[in-house]
Amino acid sequence: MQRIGVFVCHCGTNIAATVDVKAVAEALGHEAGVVISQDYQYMCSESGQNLVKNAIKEHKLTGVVVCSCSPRMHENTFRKAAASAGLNPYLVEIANIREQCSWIHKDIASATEKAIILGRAAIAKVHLNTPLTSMESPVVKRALVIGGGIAGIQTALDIAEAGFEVDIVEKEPTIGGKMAQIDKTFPTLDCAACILTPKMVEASQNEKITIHSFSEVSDVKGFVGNFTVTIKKKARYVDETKCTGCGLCTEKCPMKKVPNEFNMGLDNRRAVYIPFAQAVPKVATIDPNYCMMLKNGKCGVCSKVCSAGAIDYKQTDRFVEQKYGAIVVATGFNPIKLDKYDEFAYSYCPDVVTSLELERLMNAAGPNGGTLLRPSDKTHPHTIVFVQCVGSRCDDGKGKQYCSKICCMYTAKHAMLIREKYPDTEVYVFYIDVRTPGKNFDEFYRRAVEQYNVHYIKGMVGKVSPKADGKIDVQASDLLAGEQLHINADMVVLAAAIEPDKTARPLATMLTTQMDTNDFFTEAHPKLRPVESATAGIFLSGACQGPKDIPETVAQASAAAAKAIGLLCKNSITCNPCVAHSDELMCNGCSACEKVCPYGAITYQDKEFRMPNRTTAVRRVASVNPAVCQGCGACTVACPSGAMDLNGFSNSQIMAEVDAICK
Amino acid sequence: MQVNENFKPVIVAFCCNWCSYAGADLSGTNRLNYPANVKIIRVPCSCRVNPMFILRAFQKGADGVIICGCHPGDCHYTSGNYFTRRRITLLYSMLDFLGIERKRTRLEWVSAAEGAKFASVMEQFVSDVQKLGPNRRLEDLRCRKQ
Amino acid sequence: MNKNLKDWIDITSGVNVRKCMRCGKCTATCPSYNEMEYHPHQFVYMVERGEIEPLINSESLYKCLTCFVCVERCPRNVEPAKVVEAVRLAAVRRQGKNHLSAEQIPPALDDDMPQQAIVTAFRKYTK
Amino acid sequence: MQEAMIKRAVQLLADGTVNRVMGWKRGEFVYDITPAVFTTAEELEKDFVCDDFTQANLSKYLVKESRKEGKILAFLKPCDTYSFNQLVKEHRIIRENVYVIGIPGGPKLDIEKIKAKGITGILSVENENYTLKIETIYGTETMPFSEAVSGKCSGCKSKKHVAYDELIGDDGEVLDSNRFDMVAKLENMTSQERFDFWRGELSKCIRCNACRNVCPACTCENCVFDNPKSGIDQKAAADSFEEKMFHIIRAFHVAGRCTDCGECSRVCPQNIPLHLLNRKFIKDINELYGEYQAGADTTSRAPLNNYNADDCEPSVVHERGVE
Repeated sequence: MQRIGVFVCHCGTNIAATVDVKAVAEALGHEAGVVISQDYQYMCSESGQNLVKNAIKEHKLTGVVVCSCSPRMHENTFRKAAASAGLNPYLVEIANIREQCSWIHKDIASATEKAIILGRAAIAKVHLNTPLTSMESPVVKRALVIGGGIAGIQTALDIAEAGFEVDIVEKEPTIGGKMAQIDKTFPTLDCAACILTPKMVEASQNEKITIHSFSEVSDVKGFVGNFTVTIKKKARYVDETKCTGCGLCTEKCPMKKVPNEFNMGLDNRRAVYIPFAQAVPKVATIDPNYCMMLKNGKCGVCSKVCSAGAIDYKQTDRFVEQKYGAIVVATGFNPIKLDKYDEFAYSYCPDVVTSLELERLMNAAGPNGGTLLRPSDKTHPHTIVFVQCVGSRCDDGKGKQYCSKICCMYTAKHAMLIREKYPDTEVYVFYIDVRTPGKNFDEFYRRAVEQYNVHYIKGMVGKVSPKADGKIDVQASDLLAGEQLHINADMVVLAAAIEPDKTARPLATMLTTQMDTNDFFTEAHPKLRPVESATAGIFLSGACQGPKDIPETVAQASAAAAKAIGLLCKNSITCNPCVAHSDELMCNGCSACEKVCPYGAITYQDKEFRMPNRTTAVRRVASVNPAVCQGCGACTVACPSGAMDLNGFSNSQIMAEVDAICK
Repeated sequence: MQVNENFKPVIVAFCCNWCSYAGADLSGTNRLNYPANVKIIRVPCSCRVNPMFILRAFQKGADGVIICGCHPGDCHYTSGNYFTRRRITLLYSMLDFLGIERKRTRLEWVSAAEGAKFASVMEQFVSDVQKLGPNRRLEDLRCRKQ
Repeated sequence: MNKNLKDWIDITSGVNVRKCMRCGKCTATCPSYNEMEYHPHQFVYMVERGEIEPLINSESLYKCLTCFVCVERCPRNVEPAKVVEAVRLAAVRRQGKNHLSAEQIPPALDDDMPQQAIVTAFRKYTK
Repeated sequence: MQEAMIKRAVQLLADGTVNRVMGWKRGEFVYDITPAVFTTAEELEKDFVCDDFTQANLSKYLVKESRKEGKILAFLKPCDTYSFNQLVKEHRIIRENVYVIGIPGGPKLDIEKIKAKGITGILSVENENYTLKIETIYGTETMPFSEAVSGKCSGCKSKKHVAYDELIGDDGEVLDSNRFDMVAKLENMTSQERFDFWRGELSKCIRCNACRNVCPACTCENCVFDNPKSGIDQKAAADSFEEKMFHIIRAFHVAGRCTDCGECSRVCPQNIPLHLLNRKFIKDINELYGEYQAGADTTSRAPLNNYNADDCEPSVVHERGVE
């Protein structure tokens, strides 16, 4: 038999002025199961709470209903009070008779009547409340960072700084990502390598950080605080522990005609290669698509010249399994493919390049040693046209609908650098809008226009046609002058839209995190939780969440690190006990609940059940991971058999409230 | 149509804890009056509202049922209200198909900042139901107080 | 501004002119640019503003080759050529402004002209 | 057809591919058909039947049968394969344990429509060039085939098999059916007319649960209406609301999963057109969220377990048609 205590608060005159609290206490005292019904001036005060505590002890209460202000205000206060008196805190219910009654109604009779009904509903619910205990789930004190660009490096450094072990998984042979390919950074024009490579070295030397280069995540199991991740270490045919990075093999390899992806294919590398001089780890990698030894067993030069004996043609993919408490995704971006934009002649004219290719062309470590030359004939370009928004802000099915955000600024940077280094070169920038929100960004763009005399023209380039004399005819409109222009250019630079890395989509499936239609990871809340994914324990760093420049990426990387550190600092996580649970006897294993769960908290297992006549049957049933479930209840409605229910807001509890209100 | 002034409709409002319930609290904080017929049931998310609850309310004598949730895209649980929208659209369509008056059911998006909207939505909903009169088509006569 | 005419153009062309982000790519490669008073992007913008009369009265209407380069290139899928065609239709369908009368046809005939072209033209250019 | 099926079934039993066969057998009367499991060639030759009355959808029985030892052969009509697929998708049928032979579908006959002509004492029904020759104890009667076609076949949506291991006969196409006509007709009535229609129909309900028990989408281990924890468990219809609630909730639970096989209306002893409730949901889903045929595949997400950020608001319900 339930023994319920009802406590009606006056809240000074806030409630008592429009609700006859005495009458409410009197009426609720007659409800079934209620053994004590009291009113008091301020229930949330010390003495008010003591009233509740004493009543719990004295009357051996099995449930408490407090008629007071909104549960959003004092539910926790009364739960704590109950707990300190030895009553499970989840046996307390609040009837909101202030915000939703006394404050909005003027007529005492109807407000009192409503307060009584709200009290009845709370009593009806508390009859069905069950004691709930918060589960504790241990936290593995190690983080995984997926992606070793500037975002991943920064996150890893911050987490290591806080004293936690952290692993970086990078799919390329070296960490560094896109920033390593960039020449200079806006708006300060300092060299990217000069600020990035010290961080790369720091990461490699930090004993808390383990770098898995040339590796991929192949499987993720578990949940917040306790992920088990399988990392595939791809065969690089070089023993990482032996290779000293001397680079002799990369000079002697006879296979010279391999497009160098680090330089965007603008020059060649060998079949055995180190992507760039400051690579971390500085270890050679053999490209099995080109290596003669691996292809037909004839060559072996690298093995002969390697004094460390690091070359291992028999190496295979290895799998490493590791446990992590937190995972940070930092998979970054890529420029989109421009094969659908025939009008820009990108696919067949070598002098039409993307901005990232221009970075390499201008970089001192690039294919031309830093001298800007046309890729076709290695001559100095005198007229360069930049085209903005190539594939960004497109609604034509060929490009991306979003603004790629970084192009306006890097184009201003490119234009400025070219004008500074080669004052005889005319630079035209065709823009739709110039977007420069950011510290010192607009000043930077204005400098390009005012000091460096870059020709900014509002309008779009419609067609790029290479001519027989090697020049390029750029046909465009100047909307402000109302003219159709033809520019006789030497080079055209396309600001290609950026898109999330292709590895992100399968990764999101493994992590059960959500993505938007553009394959950017979705943050848990667009304003208030920008670096967390909706899946607990998974954080987002850098451009995998949306287009970002370097300062923003680093800021977000550190924010993600802070969130991960916050999680790793805990020995265990206290889970909200108001989570879903599945009644195995009712469950059909139909997977409807799994489909609507935003957190991937539901898994299935085959379980053996006793059937009539001493037989058994194996059935697939759902089970909810209480550490992952956030208690939204979407699954409870998707479940046709009613097997899925929600603690604290169960079907029967809500139904009882409905009945009490409609009675 | 004759409007019975003495008829006090019973209105059940399911409010999502994160948006609409907070919006209801805000309308209280701002002392924005709406009819006392509205009784709110707190749910963690609008997607917790099972069609069974709605039918149960009608069965037990409710004259109108309204569900309030976060605006699409603002769900605390990222996608709950999108499921709500489909489920409730289909359910309301079915109730309409069975000949239940359309204005007895409603779904509204009310954010935690929209106290005024909450009050005006309730005001309007109650007056719509008031005009319809008691729920005769969908009630369980046994449960009705005489 | 003639609201009805604008609505008519919107419906006939099937183009949502509000999708235009004013990049001018349509105008950039329009082969009739030099002959036109109003250029493709202006067509879109003027229809958006409801300034359709000047377009109807402009010779630009008949300079558009309907080559669809603007449609092909537009990043926003606005389809300027369809707007031009809709305005052209608006001009053609005006009462009392028939561009072709039955009497004009015999002198225009020559042996090479396909019968179908005459019928089509007559249908299209009369109300 | 029947001979070819028996022959193939006997073969598959003999070579050990399957150890049971799911089909139909005749009851006391020729039109009294019941689903049955056969284990031997003798049983098959004696009792197996496939004729104009073998309407029953066998898919649901495979939920239990596919969990037994060994593989079972099931003969599925095109409409049954949709239910089969849907159940495979929901992990209710273990696909590996079923050998599916697709057989041509109807139109099948509804004995009630023959009896409605005043024909009684039926001994046999033969289809001769779309004229039914009915032998009765009182003599021979005839009637056009088309007038006796079962309700579930008259709105046939597809003659295509969406799941099978082999076919007997040819595969057909998805049809352009008129199955939503009645729903549309109801939608165009006034609210009061609709209410009167449904009150008339649903008040006939005796809560025998036949619709639930035959429905291949209602395969819950325990129905929510039998679950005391659900808060709405009911024994029988005690008042006019409860059957309404039962049918609305049942339709809602199968919404997006119902393949429109028509079994619910076929088995209803009170002849309530229950399929209209399901078709209403299917029609709404098609119109509001894009065409969706449950069971057409085993991978797509059910429309109610899916969403689009720009889905319509529920107010569309209130804005369309007549009040």
